[in-house]
Amino acid sequence: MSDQAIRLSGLHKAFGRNQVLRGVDLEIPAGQVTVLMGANGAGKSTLVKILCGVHAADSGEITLGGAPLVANSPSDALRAGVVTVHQNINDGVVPDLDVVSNLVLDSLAGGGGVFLRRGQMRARARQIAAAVGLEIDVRRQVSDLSLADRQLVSIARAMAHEPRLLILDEPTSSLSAVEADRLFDLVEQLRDRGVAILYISHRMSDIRRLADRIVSMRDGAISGVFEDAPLDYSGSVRAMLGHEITEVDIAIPQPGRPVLEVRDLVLRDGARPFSLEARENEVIAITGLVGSGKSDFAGALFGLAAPVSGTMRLDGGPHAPASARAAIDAGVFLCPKDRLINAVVADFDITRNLTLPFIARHSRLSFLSFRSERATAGRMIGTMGIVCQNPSDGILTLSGGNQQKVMVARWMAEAARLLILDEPFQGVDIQARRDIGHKIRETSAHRATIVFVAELDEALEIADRVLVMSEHSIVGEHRNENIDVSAIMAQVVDAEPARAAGQ
Amino acid sequence: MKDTSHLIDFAIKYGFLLLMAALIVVFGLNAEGFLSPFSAVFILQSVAITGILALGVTATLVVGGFDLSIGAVATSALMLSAYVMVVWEMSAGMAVVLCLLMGAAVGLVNGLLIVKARIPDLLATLGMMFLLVGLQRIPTEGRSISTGMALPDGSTAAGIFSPGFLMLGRHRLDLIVPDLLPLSVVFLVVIAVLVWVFLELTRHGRLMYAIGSNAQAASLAGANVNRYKIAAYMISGTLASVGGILLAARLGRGDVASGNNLLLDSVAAALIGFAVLGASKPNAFGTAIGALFVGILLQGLTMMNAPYYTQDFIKGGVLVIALVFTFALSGRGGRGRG
Amino acid sequence: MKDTSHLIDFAIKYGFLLLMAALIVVFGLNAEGFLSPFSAVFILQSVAITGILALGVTATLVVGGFDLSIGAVATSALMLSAYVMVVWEMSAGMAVVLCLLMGAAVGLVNGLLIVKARIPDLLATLGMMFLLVGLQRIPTEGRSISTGMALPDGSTAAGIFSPGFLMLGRHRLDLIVPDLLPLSVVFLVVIAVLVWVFLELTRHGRLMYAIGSNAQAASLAGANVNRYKIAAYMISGTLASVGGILLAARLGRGDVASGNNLLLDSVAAALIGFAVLGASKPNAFGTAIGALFVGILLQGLTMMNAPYYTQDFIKGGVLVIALVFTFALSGRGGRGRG
Amino acid sequence: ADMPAPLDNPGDVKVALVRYLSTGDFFQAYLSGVEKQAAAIGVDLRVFDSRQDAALQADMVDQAIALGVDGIIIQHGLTESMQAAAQRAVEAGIKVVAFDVNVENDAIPQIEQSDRDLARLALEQAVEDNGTEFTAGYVYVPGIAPLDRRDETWVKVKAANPGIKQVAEFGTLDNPIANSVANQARSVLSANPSITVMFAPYDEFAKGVKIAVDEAGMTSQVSIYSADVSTADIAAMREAGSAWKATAATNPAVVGEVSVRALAMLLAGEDPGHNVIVPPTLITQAMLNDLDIKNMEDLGKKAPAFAHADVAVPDWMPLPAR
Ligand SMILES: Nc1ncnc2c1ncn2[C@@H]1O[C@H](COP(=O)(O)OP(=O)(O)OP(=O)(O)O)[C@@H](O)[C@H]1O
Ligand SMILES: Nc1ncnc2c1ncn2[C@@H]1O[C@H](COP(=O)(O)OP(=O)(O)OP(=O)(O)O)[C@@H](O)[C@H]1O
Ligand SMILES: [Mg+2]
Ligand SMILES: [Mg+2]
Repeated sequence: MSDQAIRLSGLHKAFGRNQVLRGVDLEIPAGQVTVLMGANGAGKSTLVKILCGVHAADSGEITLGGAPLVANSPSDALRAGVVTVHQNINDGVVPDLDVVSNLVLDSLAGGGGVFLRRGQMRARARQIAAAVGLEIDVRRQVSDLSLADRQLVSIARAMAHEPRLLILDEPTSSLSAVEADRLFDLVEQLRDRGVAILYISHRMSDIRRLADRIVSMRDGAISGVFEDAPLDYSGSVRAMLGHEITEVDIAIPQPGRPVLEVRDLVLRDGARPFSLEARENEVIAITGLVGSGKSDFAGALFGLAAPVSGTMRLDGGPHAPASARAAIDAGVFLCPKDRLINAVVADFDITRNLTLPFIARHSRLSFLSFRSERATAGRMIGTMGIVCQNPSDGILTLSGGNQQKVMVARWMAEAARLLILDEPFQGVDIQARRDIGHKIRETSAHRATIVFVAELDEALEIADRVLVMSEHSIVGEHRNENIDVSAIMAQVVDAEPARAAGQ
Repeated sequence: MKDTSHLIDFAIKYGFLLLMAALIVVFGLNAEGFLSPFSAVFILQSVAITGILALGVTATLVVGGFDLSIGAVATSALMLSAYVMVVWEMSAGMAVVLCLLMGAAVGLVNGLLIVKARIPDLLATLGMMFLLVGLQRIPTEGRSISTGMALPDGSTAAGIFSPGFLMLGRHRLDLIVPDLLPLSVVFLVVIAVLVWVFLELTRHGRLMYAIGSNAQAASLAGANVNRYKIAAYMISGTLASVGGILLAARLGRGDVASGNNLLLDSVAAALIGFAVLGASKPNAFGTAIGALFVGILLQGLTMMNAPYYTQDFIKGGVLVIALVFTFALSGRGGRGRG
Repeated sequence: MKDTSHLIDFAIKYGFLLLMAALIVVFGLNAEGFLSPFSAVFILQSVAITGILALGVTATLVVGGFDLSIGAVATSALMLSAYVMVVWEMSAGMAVVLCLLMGAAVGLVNGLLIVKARIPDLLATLGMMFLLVGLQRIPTEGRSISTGMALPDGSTAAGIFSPGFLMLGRHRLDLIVPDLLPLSVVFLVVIAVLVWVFLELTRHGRLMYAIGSNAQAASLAGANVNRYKIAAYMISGTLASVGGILLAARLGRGDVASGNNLLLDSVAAALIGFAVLGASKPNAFGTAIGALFVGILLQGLTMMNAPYYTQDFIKGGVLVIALVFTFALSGRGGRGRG
Repeated sequence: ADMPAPLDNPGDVKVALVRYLSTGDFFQAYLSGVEKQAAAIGVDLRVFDSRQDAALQADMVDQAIALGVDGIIIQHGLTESMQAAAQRAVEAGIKVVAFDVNVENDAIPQIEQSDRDLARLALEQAVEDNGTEFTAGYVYVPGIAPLDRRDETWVKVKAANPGIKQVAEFGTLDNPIANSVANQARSVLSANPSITVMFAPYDEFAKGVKIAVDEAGMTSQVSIYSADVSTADIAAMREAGSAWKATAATNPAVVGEVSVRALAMLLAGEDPGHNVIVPPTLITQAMLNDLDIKNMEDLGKKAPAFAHADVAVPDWMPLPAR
């Protein structure tokens, strides 16, 4: 193996009484993609944060090409050539600055000169953006960008850095297939130039596509290394979970009464009207590219923005909620995507995050019943399998995947008529995804359920029916039985050239 | 290892209260009469008005806002109540009602400026502050209001501060000793308890904290963010007007020069509250303790004959040290922005 | 449809400047002498000190902080420079150097309290404010400092404000008309340009904006967040001490004064700056315009014989209207918090 | 030793000074006068500073009562808030004097520096220097008791002299006052270049006006008349060609001494009279120059009327060393 390799040995790290890393020994060779797998809370992001100088390890050492790598701060790490794309997308971009500044932020911070050279910066930024296929006006404020574009901005910056070690912590969590594909090409180019790459993902499709070797992690220690071709994917999953993965077996039940009827809905000017029906005991997945209008549709159902035209009916009556509150009162719940922006209340503990939307249920005459809150929290932590020390722990002390489970649990705590989940699996490990999916299907008898996912795999795991959304309209419908994946993919991607031309 | 971390936890949680206890002991030993019930009541009374204002500030801090106009609202209420009784010759009840309405209305306007016109909170309430500071002086052309004052039209004002109104600020209830407990202290305690109950024990308070932490998330969870934000500013405005009414009742005069330090002192109390019990966030109990702390410090120093400028110095010094203690140890900056 | 949106864009961008132009026209028509070059210079001179302080505040706002201690730093510099020259009988140069060092040191301590002890900015600088307000009065026991004053030890202070020092606040350069341009205006302009260049054109400024927007992301991209934050507070402290030096040179004595109004006025200027050119964020150009705006308003109103309380009222009213205009139209709240 | 009881044992006599205003030279000098006279008698002095918080000031009187003091000096404040507190003190058998605040109580001697006299002296000088016809600017902030009293005199003088034309009235208490008033005064001067007299009956105002007059280059045209004095004011008045022509003042330290002496007389069972008036002195630029007065100490030495007030001085009263 090349002596450019990065070696970690005996890394320990604890947060208070929570021993997160318990002696990690790991090698990341140059010119290969090392995939790190691990369940939510296994300690992957913590490991990454130690490598890139955010946290200090309690003990253990890291060497790069044989010499010790001491990164006391992110800038040290960057100087040593360790470049990271963090799991939390908002850790990667500065919203109040333009895309140009964001793309060259690390070189601004790295020093050199006092005055900005704007023309040069802009040219460089365009080049960096083009490399990852980011087709936006680089003078726009990042705060105006969608989350996917923000993620691309932080990826683009990292890619441009000529790293020795590139760490990607769930970089595709907000990307759909097209963007992800472009990312994979780039990762491969860098690998071929001899960069060591540490890739963290919960998506098997990413892993299958990229992995040269797989390292599994469990409970803060390495539980398996797989580097012989062909890679033993199921072995790696077993090593990471400690047991076999539960297989999903979708048995499509008999749908009940119609709950939601959508007629000739137009989500934005110029979009084709579409209709849709969702019934009790039915789980519908809607898939499509990022920006195809999934969130807009969810928003229309949840009262965040009125559709341009068309009617929505809920249980036979008209459904035109004027606000989120109105929608919730009508029994329409939305678990939004991008939890850190849209869902997580950082100052609250797990319990308070869980009970937020239905706090009225836990209060009498406006007075809170802490006991009732605790009971609900305890129940949901159990049913959703949330890994935590204590229900009164701060939400941010949870790993990303467990935070996501809390956010889904929040909306499963009460009975809905229509449950809408927008990207409910963002950052969730395979087993947890299965668990959440199972839970959603198991409880779906007395409501209609719509799940928005960009990943087709996820749609197939959970849905009775898969709808394809494109250009703010439904363009295809498939019953989840002997489904023709390539046909769906065609419908998903087909619209792309048209969309690009339209813009 | 574990012991130090326990110790630090303890220090974070109780450090501030211990510091306060230590202060009381030091003053008790050095300043004769400091430990009498009278002295305790004096301290409470001296912080009653700032304390009430600080509780209002706390409500706006909870929703992630800030109200710079409270001092001006309080002095406006002071002037308004005097004007209503002395110039318009109306009753005390009318004066109180109009002041409370004024405070709530100012809060409403602040809230609308912030949520509807989307003006940053500091900016909107700063503008409101200047506006009120000017407005409250226009009817009397900058003069104080007292019975017998000459009015711009040449007549003299015949109304008086009714005894019932003055009682609000001056009456003392019997408690153990006769004539011990001033009504204003009762108001402070009642309001502090009400605000505490509201913020900690009701769902409205819970939602306000959620809004302060992540307004977007709260909104998507069904909270009416705008309404709660406006409510917070209305609470703040109303409590500030209560403070102004008490001030008027104590002064017995619409004095334009009073109330200069109300804003800074009440902001200080609310911010010190962050450090109490390691809360690292705005909270009613902390605010009340913060106000009390400043009161104890000033009372003790006064009784030890410290000149006024050393009082400022020591107030600042103790504040900084207490804060270093709490925040540096807790290792997290709380909400960062006030 | 497009036309209205263009119009709105235009209003957001130039509305504030247009309002200022309108004010100038109104005052020019109504107040004789308002449009003379002297009047213009007067306005500049009257805002020089608050303007310089406001530029310091801007630096801290850029990194997402806030400095409540600037008023106290300015009055401390005022007292210190007087003390150095009058009591210690040192030179003007020494006075200036010591004041600048004091300002920078206070900024350093503020910065350390905020980044190392993790005390929320409002809280840390509020404590520092109280500390300085007391401290600056201790050496003279609360008295102003002037030549011939009696010292606590019974002697009289023999030092003087040297002419060189007084020139800083009083000398006028010839510009078209002889004796037109006061040095303090030159300082204001130079400092405004320097701060603008620093914030807009250098990579340090850009990183400071990045830190203010998302300190975590900036840190992960390799920026030394703590160092930049401390630097911002040091800039603020130093500029506040420059303001204090100019104040001392203008007054020619070490006046005991609270810096509260300096603080409020400079914060107002910095916040008004948000509305200039639709920036919706702290910026040096906006701050300078904001200071100028307040100066023009007050100069015009005073020239029209408006009493001081109507000036506050109008200042508040215009501020609120200008802000509604800018922020409501722009449809986004900028950085939300100050 | 030969003082009447209870002052024959002065160390056991506790006296409280309860202040409304404390920031600034006047108040600091007043305090030093109180301290000196109290030290000369030997009583135990406690100072309560309410920092312009009238409500707190009333509390502090109660606090002094609770402390069991023998005498209280109330320094400034609002009639409305102090009246009841002062009455409570009297009822508790405590001797009370009040400086510059009318507590409407027959048992309480009022120490006064007579603001009306201050204004009258300064304005008489203005009329003497400028005749009865001039264009005037006036600095005034209503709502501040001493300024309101000085204003009454100004209104009377204007009424008596229709030739006095007031073209501008301005004023602010924004801190630092001199700086803010300077800004206003300059605007006023450029709007009203015909002004020849500025009446600024508070030395901080006068200081600001002087800065503005100098900056506007109108030093030789405008004359400033004010009230109050300090070492720095003396220096400003004596600058070559200074526009600040005269000020009328009582020596705040003397007022402080008189306050303590009046209280001591009360304690000894003597009657200082209900109104104890400390007469003001007119201080003109010419006088300062002629006598070469550089600071307050010089002023006291060379203008004896300023240094002492033979008010409330019974035979047994020890005086501070001079
Ligand atoms: N700042 C922190 N304070 C306290 N505990 C933390 C902190 N950061 C992480 N942890 C804890 O460390 C453990 C590992 O978290 P980490 O984020 O490394 O998991 P992960 O493997 O990245 O999971 P995921 O797949 O969900 O992102 C979790 O139990 C988490 O609660
Ligand atoms: N604030 C914004 N400003 C400008 N464009 C935006 C903004 N928000 C979204 N967009 C763009 O509008 C388009 C539609 O967004 P929408 O949220 O409906 O897509 P989506 O299909 O829900 O995306 P996802 O797959 O991520 O859920 C996208 O191209 C997105 O980039
Ligand atoms: Mg992670
Ligand atoms: Mg979307």
